Amino acid sequence: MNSISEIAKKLLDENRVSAVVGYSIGSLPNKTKTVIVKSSQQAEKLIFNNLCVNNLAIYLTKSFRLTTQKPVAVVMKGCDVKSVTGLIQEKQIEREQVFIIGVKCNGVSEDGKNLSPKCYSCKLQTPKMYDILVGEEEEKNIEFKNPFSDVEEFEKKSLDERWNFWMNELEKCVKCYACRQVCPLCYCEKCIVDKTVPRWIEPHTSKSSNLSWHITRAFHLAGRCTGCGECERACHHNIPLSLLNKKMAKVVYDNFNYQAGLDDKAKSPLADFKFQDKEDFIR
Amino acid sequence: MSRIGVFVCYCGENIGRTVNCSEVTQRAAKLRDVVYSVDYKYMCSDPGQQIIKDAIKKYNLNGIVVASCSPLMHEKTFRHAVVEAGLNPFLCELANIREHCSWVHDDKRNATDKALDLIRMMVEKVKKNLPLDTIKIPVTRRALVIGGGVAGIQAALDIADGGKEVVMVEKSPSIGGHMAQLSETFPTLDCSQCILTPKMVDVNSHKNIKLYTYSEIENVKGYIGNFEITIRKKTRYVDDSICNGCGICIEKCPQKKINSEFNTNLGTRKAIYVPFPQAVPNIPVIDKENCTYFKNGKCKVCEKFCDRNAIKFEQTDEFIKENVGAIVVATGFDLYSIEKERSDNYQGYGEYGYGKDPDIINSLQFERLLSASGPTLGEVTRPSDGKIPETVVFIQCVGSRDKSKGIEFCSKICCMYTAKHTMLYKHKVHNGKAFVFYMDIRAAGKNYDEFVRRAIEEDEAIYLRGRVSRIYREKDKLIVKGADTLIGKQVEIAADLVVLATAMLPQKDTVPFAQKLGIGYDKYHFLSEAHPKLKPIETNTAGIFLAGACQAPKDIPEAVAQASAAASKVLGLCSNDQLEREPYVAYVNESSCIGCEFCLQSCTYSAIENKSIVNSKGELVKKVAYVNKGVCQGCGTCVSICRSKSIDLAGYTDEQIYSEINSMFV
Amino acid sequence: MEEKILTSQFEPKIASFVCTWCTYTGADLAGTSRLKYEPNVRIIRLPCTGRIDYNLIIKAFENGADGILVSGCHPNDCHYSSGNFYARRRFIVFRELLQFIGIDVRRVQFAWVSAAEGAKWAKLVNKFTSEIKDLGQFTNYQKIKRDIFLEEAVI
Amino acid sequence: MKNFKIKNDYKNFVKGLLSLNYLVIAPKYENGILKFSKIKNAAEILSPSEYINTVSSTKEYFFPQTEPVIKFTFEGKEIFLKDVEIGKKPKVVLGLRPCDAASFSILDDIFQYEYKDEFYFTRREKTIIIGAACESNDESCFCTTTGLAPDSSQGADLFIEKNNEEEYFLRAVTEKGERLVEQLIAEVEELEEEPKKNPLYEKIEKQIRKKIDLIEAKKWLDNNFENEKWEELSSQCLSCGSCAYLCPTCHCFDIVDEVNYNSGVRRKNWDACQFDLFTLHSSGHNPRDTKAKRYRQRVMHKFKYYADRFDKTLCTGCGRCIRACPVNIDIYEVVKEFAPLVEQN
Amino acid sequence: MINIYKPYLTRIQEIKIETPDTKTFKLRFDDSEVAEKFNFRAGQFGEYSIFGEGESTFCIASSPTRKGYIECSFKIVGKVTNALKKLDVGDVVGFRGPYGNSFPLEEMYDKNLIFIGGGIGLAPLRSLIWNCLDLREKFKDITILYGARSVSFLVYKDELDEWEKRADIKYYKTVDPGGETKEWNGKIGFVPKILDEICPKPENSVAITCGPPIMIKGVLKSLEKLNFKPEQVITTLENRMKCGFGKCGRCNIGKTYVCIDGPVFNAAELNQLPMDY
Repeated sequence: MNSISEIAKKLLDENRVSAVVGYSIGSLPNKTKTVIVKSSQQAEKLIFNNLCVNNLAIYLTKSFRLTTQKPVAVVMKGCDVKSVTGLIQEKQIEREQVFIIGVKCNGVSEDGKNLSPKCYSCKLQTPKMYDILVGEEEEKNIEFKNPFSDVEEFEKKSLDERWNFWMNELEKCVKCYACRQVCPLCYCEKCIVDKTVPRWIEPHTSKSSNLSWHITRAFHLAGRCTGCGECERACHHNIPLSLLNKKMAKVVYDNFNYQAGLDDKAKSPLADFKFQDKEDFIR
Repeated sequence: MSRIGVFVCYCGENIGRTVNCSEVTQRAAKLRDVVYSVDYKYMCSDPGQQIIKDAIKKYNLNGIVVASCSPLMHEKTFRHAVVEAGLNPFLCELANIREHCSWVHDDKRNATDKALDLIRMMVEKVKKNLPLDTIKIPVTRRALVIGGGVAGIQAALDIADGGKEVVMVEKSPSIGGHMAQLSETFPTLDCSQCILTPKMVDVNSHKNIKLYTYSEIENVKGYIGNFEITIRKKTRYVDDSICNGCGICIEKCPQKKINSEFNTNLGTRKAIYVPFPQAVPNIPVIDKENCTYFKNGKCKVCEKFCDRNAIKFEQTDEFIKENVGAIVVATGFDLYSIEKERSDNYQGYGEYGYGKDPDIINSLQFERLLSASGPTLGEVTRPSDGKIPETVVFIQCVGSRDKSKGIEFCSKICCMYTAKHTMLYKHKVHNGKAFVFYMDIRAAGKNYDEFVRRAIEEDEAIYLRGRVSRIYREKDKLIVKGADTLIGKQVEIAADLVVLATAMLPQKDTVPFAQKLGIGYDKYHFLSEAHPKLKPIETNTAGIFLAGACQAPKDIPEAVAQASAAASKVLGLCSNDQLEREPYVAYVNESSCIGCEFCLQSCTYSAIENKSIVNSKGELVKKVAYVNKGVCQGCGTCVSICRSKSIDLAGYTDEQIYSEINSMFV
Repeated sequence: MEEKILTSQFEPKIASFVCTWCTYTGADLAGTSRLKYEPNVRIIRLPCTGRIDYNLIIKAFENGADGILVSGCHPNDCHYSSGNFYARRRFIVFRELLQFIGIDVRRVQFAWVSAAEGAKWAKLVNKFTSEIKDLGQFTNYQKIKRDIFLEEAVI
Repeated sequence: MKNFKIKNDYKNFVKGLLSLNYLVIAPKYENGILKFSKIKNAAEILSPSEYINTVSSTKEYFFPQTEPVIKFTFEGKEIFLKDVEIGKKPKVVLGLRPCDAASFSILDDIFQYEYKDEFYFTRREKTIIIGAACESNDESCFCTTTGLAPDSSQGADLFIEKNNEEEYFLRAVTEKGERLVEQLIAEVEELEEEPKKNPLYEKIEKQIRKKIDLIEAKKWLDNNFENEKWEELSSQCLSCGSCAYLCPTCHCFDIVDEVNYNSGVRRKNWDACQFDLFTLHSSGHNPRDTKAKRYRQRVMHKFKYYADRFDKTLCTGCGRCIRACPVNIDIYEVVKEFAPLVEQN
Repeated sequence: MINIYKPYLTRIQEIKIETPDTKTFKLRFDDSEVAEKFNFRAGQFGEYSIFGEGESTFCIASSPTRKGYIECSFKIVGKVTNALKKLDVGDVVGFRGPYGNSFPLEEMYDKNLIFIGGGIGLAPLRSLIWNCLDLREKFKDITILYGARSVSFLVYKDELDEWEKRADIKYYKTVDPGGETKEWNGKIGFVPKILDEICPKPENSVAITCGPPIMIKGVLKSLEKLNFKPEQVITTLENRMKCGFGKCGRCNIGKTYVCIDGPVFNAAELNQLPMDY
């Protein structure tokens, strides 16, 4: 019945992949658990439903980085594939190293009730890139919302309001760096905050060093973040990290007409320039 | 901890007038890790330098801060002094308390405080300075010249005469370039081939020049002093080591009616041909597209008649590797093609009818009509019916200086050659009338304006200031409609022939070529010099120089002058076994580099490459960035782009800058 | 010193990051031309504006800068041909980020000053200094930083 | 120990508390999350029925995320050390669930083992802990496994419960607690007899995840340092450290220096065993170089090592790590992998 | 309030460059009262710090019998050691300690002692060796075997010469094959192999070893072959530490904290530890 598990079984039986990364039933009612299936006996665990919020592209980087020649199969929604595109673009993986089990998606939910904010305005209910596609059900129309509406709303606030807002939010940060750890594009082996010579970002928590970290995070993801929202989901203090990420995406889109995760051949906007880039702010 | 010495200079009164140097010296002595601090009237003087040298020894200093003038002024002086005392020169920094402090401030209190701040910042920086060694790069003392036009020829000859070997690569079957196509040259009207041919022969016979014609650059690897070039020698189907250029094959070839590129399609050639009689090398090429054998599988007449068996139908492209230390790029120009339909960014000149009417030609075609070796043997006739044209209209700035067509620059040479054309035409067709539509006459150059005046005054060329709006045929005549803006009237001329002075553009495919070399180009694809004023010959890739019209429109003397300049640069480079460079280059922390290649993408100089890290079993662990020290110029763009700060710039490391910032406001 | 700050006019602290080929040389020219300008700027010399990362600016703010002046070669004049273009792009994005967070971007000024523009440099410094004087001390940032060393949470 | 009835309502009691010279810390919604924060007026207080538990634990008030241990200044070539003053103002932490209150009786052991960490204990001594019994639970709670219950008062100085008439009363657990109540005599009155237990607590206890036999769990751990399970259990872990940062009993830290130009501070900052840099030697060697080893350390530390040394489990079943884990690694399920449930009557 | 994190201020009195990457500092306490009262036992360690850079853990390399100062030897590998390397005589170093257990000196009385050291691992042994030499009459035979990967990586060269000359010590030195120089008059070969050659008798003996992990492994094997009982073999471990007193939670090997239960372990205890940490 469950075609993902059948596909996984087949891939593993035929020895085509070293593992299948996917979702299984979680231990809590509104959560799914991510699993790395390595044998076909375990493949039946794999499921897909509207609680599969996680972006499994993370399992292609960091400690999961592939050392074997054999590819790994990953269950991916259309939005997750953008991260893979980014990783290919940034030479972290090669297309052949990942077998994408694309799933058609009608939106996912973090709490079992409400649609995840990242799902509004989704244009990728069917993944753009995949090796096999599952999910026969028809695409339901997801309500369209201007993805930048909250950014635009926020920009209307005064300078002081914005500052106070962020100071209140960032004060909560305990620097666990979970936002970094779950981000598929934060794949550095040694993050700038872990570098001690010199230490650009102090490791303690205070408004200023938290600000410094969050500026760094947002800036390093500018033009790269695909908006999967994992950072915000992982933040147990509910810091609105997506707001920063979206702002960066908007700036990059407005100024350089670039959207992350769509073209694996494109140059990243901050490693690039155009002669006619705007300079009205320069004296 | 570090043992820093601070040396405060009064610079006579220059610093001392506004900065209280003795106070600065005393306060500097109390800074962390400063073990010695002293002031002196002129630190750059011999006794001043001696103070530094003595202090280094006496106090065992391992960092020096000289508070004096701009480092651009005396950094070298003090670093040299420091070396004499046995310290690494890069452990000496200058705090600029003159140009940036005493000279620009009036208030003594403020200036003194600021001077101390500047010193403190430098003390903190120098503590993090690392001893550096100048970078030495071995030099292969040979050069590559790309392009066999007059610029390439001149550069090659100058380098070869200077005693260094030259490899010359020309993509067409013969060297000579556009100059070989010209009839006479301005402003002296001497015969182009007469002055060029001897140089071409020289190139061929010079013991230091290795000539590859009908060849192209396949690949360029390496960096200044150490380029490895792969040359694609295209298939001639004629063995150039056997052929003696007797020409019997050409005589016997049955395929006759092929447009001659050299004659700008105004004449014909065979399927086996040399482009022009004086070609160097005088070795024919088979034009595969038009050869009967290649088309039908039968013929081989040339092979039958060649008594040296030089025809080789089975020949294939050959790849040759050459190592050189420097490269001169002299790929020249191409004329802006004026057909209406275009694939590039420019607009065509459909309204002028070029390509539709055979009597509307471009200036290079007119050169061939004028040339004694041209298709008409020097007789000026109309391509349509061979009639001698009695009225010729020359239109200048076709393409050039025309924003609407996408080209804003002035092609520079058109004013001069159009004047020349009117003269040469008049000399050949005495009753002919030459009209010139022009925008401005730009004739700056030795004897140039005199030349134009001569065309107008002696050879009666009629200059009309204005643009032509339309050209159309009425029976035998071409009606040229235009404006004479000086009298403010529309004019209409019934012409027999129209010559368009079209814009100059770089050779087609310059972009992939420039990318192969890793050099810059502008929006018209002209190759970019490293600095428009101070480095007009260099490119931003060290060891690659520019000559001739590949950089911008140029006339012959300019191209030749630049070629000689490039040659002198090459000779300068090749006069040493080794190159020395300041060690301000980027370096990679391989343990934290993750190989995202952002640095590689953003490096202007292509100095960053991929490097594979393998484990003891030989398995690939990861790919990291690798900086080629010979190529890196030390701008540090990569450092900013690296998110994990896995790349740093020697001399301006993150730690040094961090220390400066940290001590800036205390 | 502290008393002076209280009684006299506010003197802003301005950090400046400049490239060595154009602006640093331009500032030298201002000196050789004996042009006078405000003494509030502390220059850090870098090879190119391309070397100026955002974290230098954050660090300068953390260290108490009231304003930051970044300057390098005009477009197409970059000694390294394109470092300033990368910098320009970086600052387009970074300024927007600062603004979004609620930092007045008038405190971060980007400028092109060539080696010949000593006068421009002097004028720029004066104008920027007076602008920062008008904006006042960057207390927002200095407050959050001060927490660390002085006002330790006593709880 | 005595029991006291809260005379008026809970908010009035808090008002009384605020009138004393204490810093009152209690659960409060701040910037969208429920967190232990300073209470300025009684209106802000949530009664024990109004929340399950906070996002983060209360350990930060005893063992802050970042804490200066010594300050230093540079004057010329000299260095001067300056002590850090803490615990100037006494605190009351109010409304801790049994799982949080119990954490202190666990942490006390390690912070005084051989060397007494006065930074922790100064705060401990200057703080009165008022626990509150749970009136609801969620799917993550598993305190019964660690020997606690919705109404266990372990670790608290005072404990708030409901009697079976749905009235709040205070149970004095320590003398320190009792002394505080004595100052609040206007708000409370002493109860003569032991109040009747509210059946709610038993009901909740039954709703909570079934109790796992930790003795069996430890036995398994004793023998299974090497086991393939570790790899399997940790394979999807992202090393984000959320579990450790939210855990009321995790207490690992790093010591880091920070400097300005002329002064600096040495700090204790929270750290987490799931980070790969945690045990990395500067030589590059890392004894816990894989996630399996790090996860094993986490589980072993909680259910074996701590028990070996202090005979206590380094876990109170608060469920925070389960709620926070972005990939749903559930420590309860993990322990259940190798230990049976306790038979219940 | 007693602040267990507060270091003593010490000042560098002497610096010795041992090898290309190792230095020894002789530190004197700033506070004379501390200097007088300070006591430690061989095998204990401390947290050495540069203010502003951080702390680093090394053993105390000097003998407790030499009062008034302590010595430490460190290899330059990380941030702190790189900063330490730059210090001069007179500079301030922070010191917290002594921490950890120590060598069971009293249990070694009247026994034959065999010291087996490798590279910088000689540092903790050196503390004990001098301790024993200063109380020479309490011990029977003393044998020292010391090796390094090459001649330039031998530490405490002056003292090695002294030990070589002393009649009351059997001293063997070795370098790894390929690490010798022309003048080298010691043995060539890995330490465990040389140990096999020396063939010390296990009767009434204690072997104390410290060095790189691979060497310790080999030495333990050799000693086992030579019939040393695990209780007769003592070694000292190192692991990454921050606090030094069992709080920060990173140096444990299984349930054992290297900082408080160690760093000195005998082979019997070592066998109880999970081998790969």
